[in-house]
Amino acid sequence: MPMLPAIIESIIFAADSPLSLDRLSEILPEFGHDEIKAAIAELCVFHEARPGGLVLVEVAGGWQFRTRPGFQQYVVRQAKVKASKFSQSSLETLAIVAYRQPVTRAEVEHLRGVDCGGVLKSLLEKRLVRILGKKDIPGRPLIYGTSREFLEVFGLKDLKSLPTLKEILALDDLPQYERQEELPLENRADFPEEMSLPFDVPSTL
Amino acid sequence: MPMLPAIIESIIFAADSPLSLDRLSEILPEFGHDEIKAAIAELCVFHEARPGGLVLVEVAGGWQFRTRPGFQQYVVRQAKVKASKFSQSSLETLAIVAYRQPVTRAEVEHLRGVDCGGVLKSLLEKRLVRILGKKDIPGRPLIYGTSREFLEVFGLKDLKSLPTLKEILALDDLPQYERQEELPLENRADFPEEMSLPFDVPSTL
Amino acid sequence: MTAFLEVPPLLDGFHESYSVHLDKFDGPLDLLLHLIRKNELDIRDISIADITRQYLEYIRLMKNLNLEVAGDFLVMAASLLQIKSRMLLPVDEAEEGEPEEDDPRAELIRRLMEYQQYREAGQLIGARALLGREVFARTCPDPVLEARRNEEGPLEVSLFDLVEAFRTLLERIPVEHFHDVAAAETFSIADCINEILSLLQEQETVQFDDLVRDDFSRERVIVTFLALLELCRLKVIRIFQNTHQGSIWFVPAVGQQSPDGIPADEEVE
Repeated sequence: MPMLPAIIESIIFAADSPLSLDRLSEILPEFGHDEIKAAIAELCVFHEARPGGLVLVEVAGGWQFRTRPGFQQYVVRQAKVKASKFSQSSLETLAIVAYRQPVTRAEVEHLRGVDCGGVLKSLLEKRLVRILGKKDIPGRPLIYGTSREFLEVFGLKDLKSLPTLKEILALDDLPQYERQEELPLENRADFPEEMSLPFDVPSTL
Repeated sequence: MPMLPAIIESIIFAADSPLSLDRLSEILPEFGHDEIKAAIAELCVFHEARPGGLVLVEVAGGWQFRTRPGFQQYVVRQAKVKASKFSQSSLETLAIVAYRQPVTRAEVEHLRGVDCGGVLKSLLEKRLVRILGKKDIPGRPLIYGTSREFLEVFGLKDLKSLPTLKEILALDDLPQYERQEELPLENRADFPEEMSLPFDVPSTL
Repeated sequence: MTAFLEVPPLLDGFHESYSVHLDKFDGPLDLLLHLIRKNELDIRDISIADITRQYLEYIRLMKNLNLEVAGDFLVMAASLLQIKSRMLLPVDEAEEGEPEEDDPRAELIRRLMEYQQYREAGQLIGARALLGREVFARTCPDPVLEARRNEEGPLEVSLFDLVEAFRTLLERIPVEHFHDVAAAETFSIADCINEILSLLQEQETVQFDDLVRDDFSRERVIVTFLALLELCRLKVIRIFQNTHQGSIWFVPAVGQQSPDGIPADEEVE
């Protein structure tokens, strides 16, 4: 009978997506949970230590083989591998959705100060963001959150492993978003429609 | 710089089909053909010899990592849980049932323009769609609607939480004020470069 | 973040051959942060006058270059000017009425700091080794596993996929079939039917009053009533009224039917 680490290695290698410890325990009922856990740890150490092209990483609650970081310059040379890119706006929007989920489009836009419809849609298309449902407030706006793919792409074990937000310094209040029910759209509404130049606005000044 | 065997390992691992020696030589012009050949041989021996779950094999004229023969009995245990993907026709049919319920098969087919019997049947079998009753018209056709499982699969609290098409389309829209605020070209042309802007209140602050 | 912006061709074609290097900003807050940094200002004590002037200069530059200035930038311009004007007012101006924040800049500063936090968080997550950018997983399906695939797994589909499927479908077919799909602002009969069906999945009986409790408008009551009539006509529900002018109750006309329950000859009609 083959060794447990080798068995686990073949199962994880063949899987389409990261496999969790629980899932591996289900697949391998003849082995104990702790045995499996120890074997995974052993595999991780082994692949990390040997000077190979692969490593075993924990992402999205499971284990997956990936190419070792630093090898991308070689891997992307294959025509079919296309390196994905993220703009600053999609990263910002993604960060807001990740840290503030469940969050509405209006909340994201308030935090970023710009329209985010297009960015949100492209994140939905990339499956990094998903629709969680509708918020129980007037207008029932859609609420967004991050997906499992988000964890996979960003190599995160779970949402708790997101980098901690740098503390807001010297602000007496805690994050105010709870209070911000009323998004400051008034500003926009006050904006005269007929104005010709943006600069003409403050005629009241 | 990483070692050649490790580089080759990462490239072969990430490739979606077996890579031939010639292809690898193309991808890695900075290495000699013979060097690459030797590195592949080294990798083969290494993986064959170590008691792991993968081996590097030559298939269809190229090199590919495969699970080690003899491990199939473990690898296939996860096969039955592969998430089933939706075909475009099931998604469309499901969407029509969701948004137009209660709906008859004839109505679904009218909208899709094709026979939907098979798709509806498979949606019924997956329990995403259920029969609500019979319509009181000649032939008494069955009326379909979505089920509780439908809500569960999509993580919806209730049918009211289903996003409307309008809400999705709104993600592409620019905010209202952005559309109306197109500056007339004439104004721009007339606008003297050196003229101080009305808001440019002398910086007495 | 520096971008190479092409000046869109003008009517007179004058600028056509021009292109300029211009910092591109992801919104007014991004621009403000840049100005604060450039001026080495303390974000908690910014000079509104300087920042406002530079902000407006930037917008004017964009306009002179005929770059599209998003409305969000203009909204911020108005806010800055408003803050600036409030700072010009004597301090005791605000003594009457509701207590105001002492510093007219407070809200803006708070927004800037909060924005900065997420901007940095975005940079942090963007700097990770990303799947498909720095690291790669196996993309080739395992032949052993492929041979044993079957369709009995959990369903994996997102809500967005469902709506997108519907949207693509609508693009293919004439509009008139769908006059009532892109729901109007108001509550539609279709929405109401969905709501009733949804309620009936949770409870055996539903009262008319339950449906209109939150919103007892004339419109809502009429729509709800029409939805009930429609469901009744379709024989999906049965309606009861115990006493004259009493509560209207309704129950599902058929129970949850399993797919196996379809008569063979009736199989999907």
